[in-house]
Amino acid sequence: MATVDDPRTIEFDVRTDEMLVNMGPQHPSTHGVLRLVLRTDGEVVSEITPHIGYLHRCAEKIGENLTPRQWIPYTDRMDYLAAMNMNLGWALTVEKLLKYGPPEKGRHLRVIISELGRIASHLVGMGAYGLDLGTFSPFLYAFREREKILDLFEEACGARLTYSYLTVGGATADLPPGWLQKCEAFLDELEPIVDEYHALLTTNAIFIKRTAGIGVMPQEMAIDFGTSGPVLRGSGVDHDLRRDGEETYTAMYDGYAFEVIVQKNGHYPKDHDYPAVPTEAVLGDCWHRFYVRMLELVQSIDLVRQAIDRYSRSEGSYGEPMKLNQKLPKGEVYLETEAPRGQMGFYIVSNGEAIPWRVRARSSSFCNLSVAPELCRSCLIADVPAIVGSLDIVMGEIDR
Amino acid sequence: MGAFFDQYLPTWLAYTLAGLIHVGLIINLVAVGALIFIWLERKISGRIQDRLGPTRVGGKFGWLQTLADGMKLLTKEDLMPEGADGFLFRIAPYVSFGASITAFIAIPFAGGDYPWIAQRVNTGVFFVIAVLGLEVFGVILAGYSSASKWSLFGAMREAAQVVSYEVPLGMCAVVPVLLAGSMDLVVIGDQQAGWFTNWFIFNDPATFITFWVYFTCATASVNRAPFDLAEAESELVAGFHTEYSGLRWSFFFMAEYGSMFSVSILASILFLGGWHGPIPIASLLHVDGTYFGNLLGCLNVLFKGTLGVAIMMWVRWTLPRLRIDQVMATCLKYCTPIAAVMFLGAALWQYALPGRNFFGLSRAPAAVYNVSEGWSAGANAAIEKSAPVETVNAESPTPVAVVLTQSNRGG
Amino acid sequence: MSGPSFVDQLKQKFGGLITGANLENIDPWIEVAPEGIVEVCTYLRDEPSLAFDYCNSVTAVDYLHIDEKKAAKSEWQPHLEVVYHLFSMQHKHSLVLKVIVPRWSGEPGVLPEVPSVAGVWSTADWHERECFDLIGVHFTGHPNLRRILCPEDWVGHPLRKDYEMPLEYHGIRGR
Amino acid sequence: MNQIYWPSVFFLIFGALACGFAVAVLLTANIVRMAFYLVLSLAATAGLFFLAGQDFVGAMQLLIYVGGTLVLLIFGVMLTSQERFVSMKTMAGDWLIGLGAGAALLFLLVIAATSVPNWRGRDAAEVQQMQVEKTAAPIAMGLLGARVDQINEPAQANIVRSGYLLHFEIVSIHLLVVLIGAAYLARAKRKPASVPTT
Repeated sequence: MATVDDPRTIEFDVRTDEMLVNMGPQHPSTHGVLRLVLRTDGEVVSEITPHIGYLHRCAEKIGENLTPRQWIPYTDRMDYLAAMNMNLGWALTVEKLLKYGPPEKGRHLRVIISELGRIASHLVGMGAYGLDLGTFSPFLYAFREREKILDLFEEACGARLTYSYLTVGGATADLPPGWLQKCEAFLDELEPIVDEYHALLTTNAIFIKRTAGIGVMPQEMAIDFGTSGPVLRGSGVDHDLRRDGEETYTAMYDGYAFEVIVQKNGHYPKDHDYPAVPTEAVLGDCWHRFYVRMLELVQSIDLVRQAIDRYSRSEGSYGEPMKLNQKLPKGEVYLETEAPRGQMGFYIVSNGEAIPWRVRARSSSFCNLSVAPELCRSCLIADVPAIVGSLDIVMGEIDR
Repeated sequence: MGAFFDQYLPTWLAYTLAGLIHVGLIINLVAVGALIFIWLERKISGRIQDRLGPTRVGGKFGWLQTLADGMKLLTKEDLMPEGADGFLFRIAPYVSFGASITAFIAIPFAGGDYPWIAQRVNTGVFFVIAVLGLEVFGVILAGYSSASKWSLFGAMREAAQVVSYEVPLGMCAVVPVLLAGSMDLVVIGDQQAGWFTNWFIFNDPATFITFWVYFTCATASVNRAPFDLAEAESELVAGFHTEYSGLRWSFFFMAEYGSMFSVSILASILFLGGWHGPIPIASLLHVDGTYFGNLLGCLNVLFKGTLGVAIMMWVRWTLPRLRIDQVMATCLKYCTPIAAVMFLGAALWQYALPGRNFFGLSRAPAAVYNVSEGWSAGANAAIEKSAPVETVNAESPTPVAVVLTQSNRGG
Repeated sequence: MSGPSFVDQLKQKFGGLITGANLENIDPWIEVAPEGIVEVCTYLRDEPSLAFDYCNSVTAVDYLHIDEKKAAKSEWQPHLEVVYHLFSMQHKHSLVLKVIVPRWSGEPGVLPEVPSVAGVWSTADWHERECFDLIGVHFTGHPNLRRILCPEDWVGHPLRKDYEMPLEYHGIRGR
Repeated sequence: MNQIYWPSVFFLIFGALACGFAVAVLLTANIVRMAFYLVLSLAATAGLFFLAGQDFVGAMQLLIYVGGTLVLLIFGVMLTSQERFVSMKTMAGDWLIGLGAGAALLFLLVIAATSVPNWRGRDAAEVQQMQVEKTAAPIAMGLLGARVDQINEPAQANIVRSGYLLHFEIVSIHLLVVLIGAAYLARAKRKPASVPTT
């Protein structure tokens, strides 16, 4: 239990009354069209109620009229900052239904692409979080590196944001020659830059003052509200689908050496000399969620390196995509994968035709956001963007 | 200036002409200053963020970028929100801009016998600090009258912050006044003549720390860098000037850069020897009192002011923003106590080692001490009249302490 | 996914409330009677050997054939299924629960009733609001049951098979 | 006098400004405008002080009064946060009482003012040679107890040579008491905010 005695208990105050303030939907720090109604008493926010649905396109209804491969572009638009991981989730769900495993080379290709997508998504998360706390420069440094990843993706599949590259059965095309060397060069270049990000934000005294001990989420609340990904691991829950997930998903990662980034009895896995955890930081606060994302970034660099040399050593086909109008077997399947923002679940019900009967996408940011009202109770107005920013939500994924 | 014109023109025309020239110079200084600083901010932020900043507008380094911005702002429509209080909404930017400009009346740009100053106010430091406190007035009116909750928040935050940071700012500004023995900025600047060792910042460790506390409080009182709560775009959309657009908005912008410039010039005069360069070129070339000497001095002051502004910009583009209660805490728990202790330290140091400079290592130049202060004649007269005592010489502690001790004994 | 052992354990504990199970499917599920869902869920969460403390998702599927030909051939009657996906953090195993309810309770237009499990897992609060909003299942006992994705005054439940897009909404042409 | 005597022109301007805005404070209904006019009228009096060559008192006036009124404005804004432009109408009866009291005070003021010996004003020449001490030092020294400006007068019985630090302290303590009283009046018993530390 995080016993933080809150310095802000107010015994004596000038008589002011409640004010309802609208933060959003057009607000610079709500990561897209999210509307938070703040009930404030002076600077102290007594309660926030999120209103979502501004970006709702009812992708699930469209899923009932398209074959699985035709629905891949819709999964791109859910978490548009990590589109490849969404494609992967949907592709694996359909493959689980078809009981079809992609060839070994296809699996390693998928690990390379999804981990690169995780790096790109965490870079955006870090930059946007710097913006929420008022410093502009980290955002530009993050996007400078992300541009290089987008160039790599553009070479691989031609698009920069919504790729539809990983599809049911494997990928739409193999990696172009010389791509692996460029990817390796990029990784060697990115490694030292991560330490710059730490110096710029993680160990910055004002950043620590703004995030340590703010929005503390104990483990029980994290599990009870169904949060996942860095938000869950930031509260110390040792759970990562790449290790504890279902067979079809963890098959991709078997044989890879990696440790789940979570604070176990006081310290994080030490495979990179990170800055120490500051004294004010309580497990489960905004600082830890940010710190887990930064460590995962370095972990993904290592994973991509392992995947590259496994991919180059394995031969055979990279996994041709499934035929378009292939009949789906009867039955229903649910599979969750570890997307950068949390566990992205896809649920497909089919009654034997080529078009599924019902499609459902369980979004991680949807559950992560449902914790926000609980965390923002009686914080200051300046803390609301800090807490909502630390949950790293994307509205496309929440509203589907 | 007025007397000079008086020889050729009727007196009333002479003095109005002199006044107009002064006002014209000051307005140009701030306007052109703002022009340069906005361009400088874009270039510095560009460099810090690994990009180029403006490069194409009007020539090689995009130096006309701000003019282009100005043109855009001029042509933009001046909106006013529907529920706004018209009169206050329109007048707020001009109150803020006016306050930030009037601070320049009492700021000298070159000292010596013919100081380049619009109006030599005897209590220069006190006047500048008082007027800087007025700038927050325009902000409050803007926040209140634009009828939107967000700007009200921004205005309240700014009011709380600036009003509370005036206290440590005033205390830090008092330390150089104590060293120089007068509040007149020209006198304070003159006391720091000679090598950089005579600058007040190096006078004693207490003043050294006071400079840094002063700079923090100055950054906070002009609402910049980690303390820019009022226009915190990530929380309050754009704070108090959310509803402003076009020319009115640019007045707020100019007011901010104007007061940033005036606060940095004040810092340079109080602590960094104002118009005296690190090496006393003017006195080495024996052009001390002449026009050329003053010109060198003026360049010195402008350079140091721009340096201060550049540092504020550099800090802004690296550090995240503080929360409102942390800003208040830094003011009450850190800046004010440190300023008080440093004030005590400076006073005791001055009492213990009266004639020393540069952390007590070098002797203060004798010339520094015959303070051309009218009152000391009166004080000396008082001393002779009340009780015959040895004359005030360079060795004895500063006149303040002398009279104090004398009058106690005498009274 | 040790399905069979769960079914026996639950049947032995709740008997009548467990109305069926399907173990051949890739993700086997257990069907629970609507009135017993809260009891079963609390037991599943608190029982140390099961410890399903993580609720992945609560969703619903509408089973109705629009054209008569398929309706005649289909082997099931039109009905609604509310699907619960659970997961246990300690034992790392998952389970699927289903609640079968008629498409409309009574005459068409009145939503079927299912007790809400928002009390058991707080995450179910938003999931059930989405189910209510998109498919139209009324969760009794839900703290704040109102639409979450569609606008407050939207008519109809989009993910129902027999749903038609409204002609216009506040002046915006629908069809 | 063919030549305009500028100091008196500015004196009239500042005087008119101060009194004009003071009256405006009475007439306006909107609390924020009232406070704004109050600030302008006090700024005009600061102008008067600068005109009289007393920079220190002028700057003091600017800092304390105009800054102080700023805090009053904030309080005014906070108290009226319910409807933004609360307007305080003065009924007819109040006008009568107000005018009566105002006239009485004005009459008293005029008598006191005219009893000052050199009220008729000094001609330009006499003003020129009056040596106005252009520094704040006499006030500062007076504050510390050494009345430097009364050095030349002979030591008469009624001229008290002590400084006016004591009066200054009394006024500031008084203001402090008023401030605490205002805060106490506006206090609200609020139970400590329920902060979930679970």
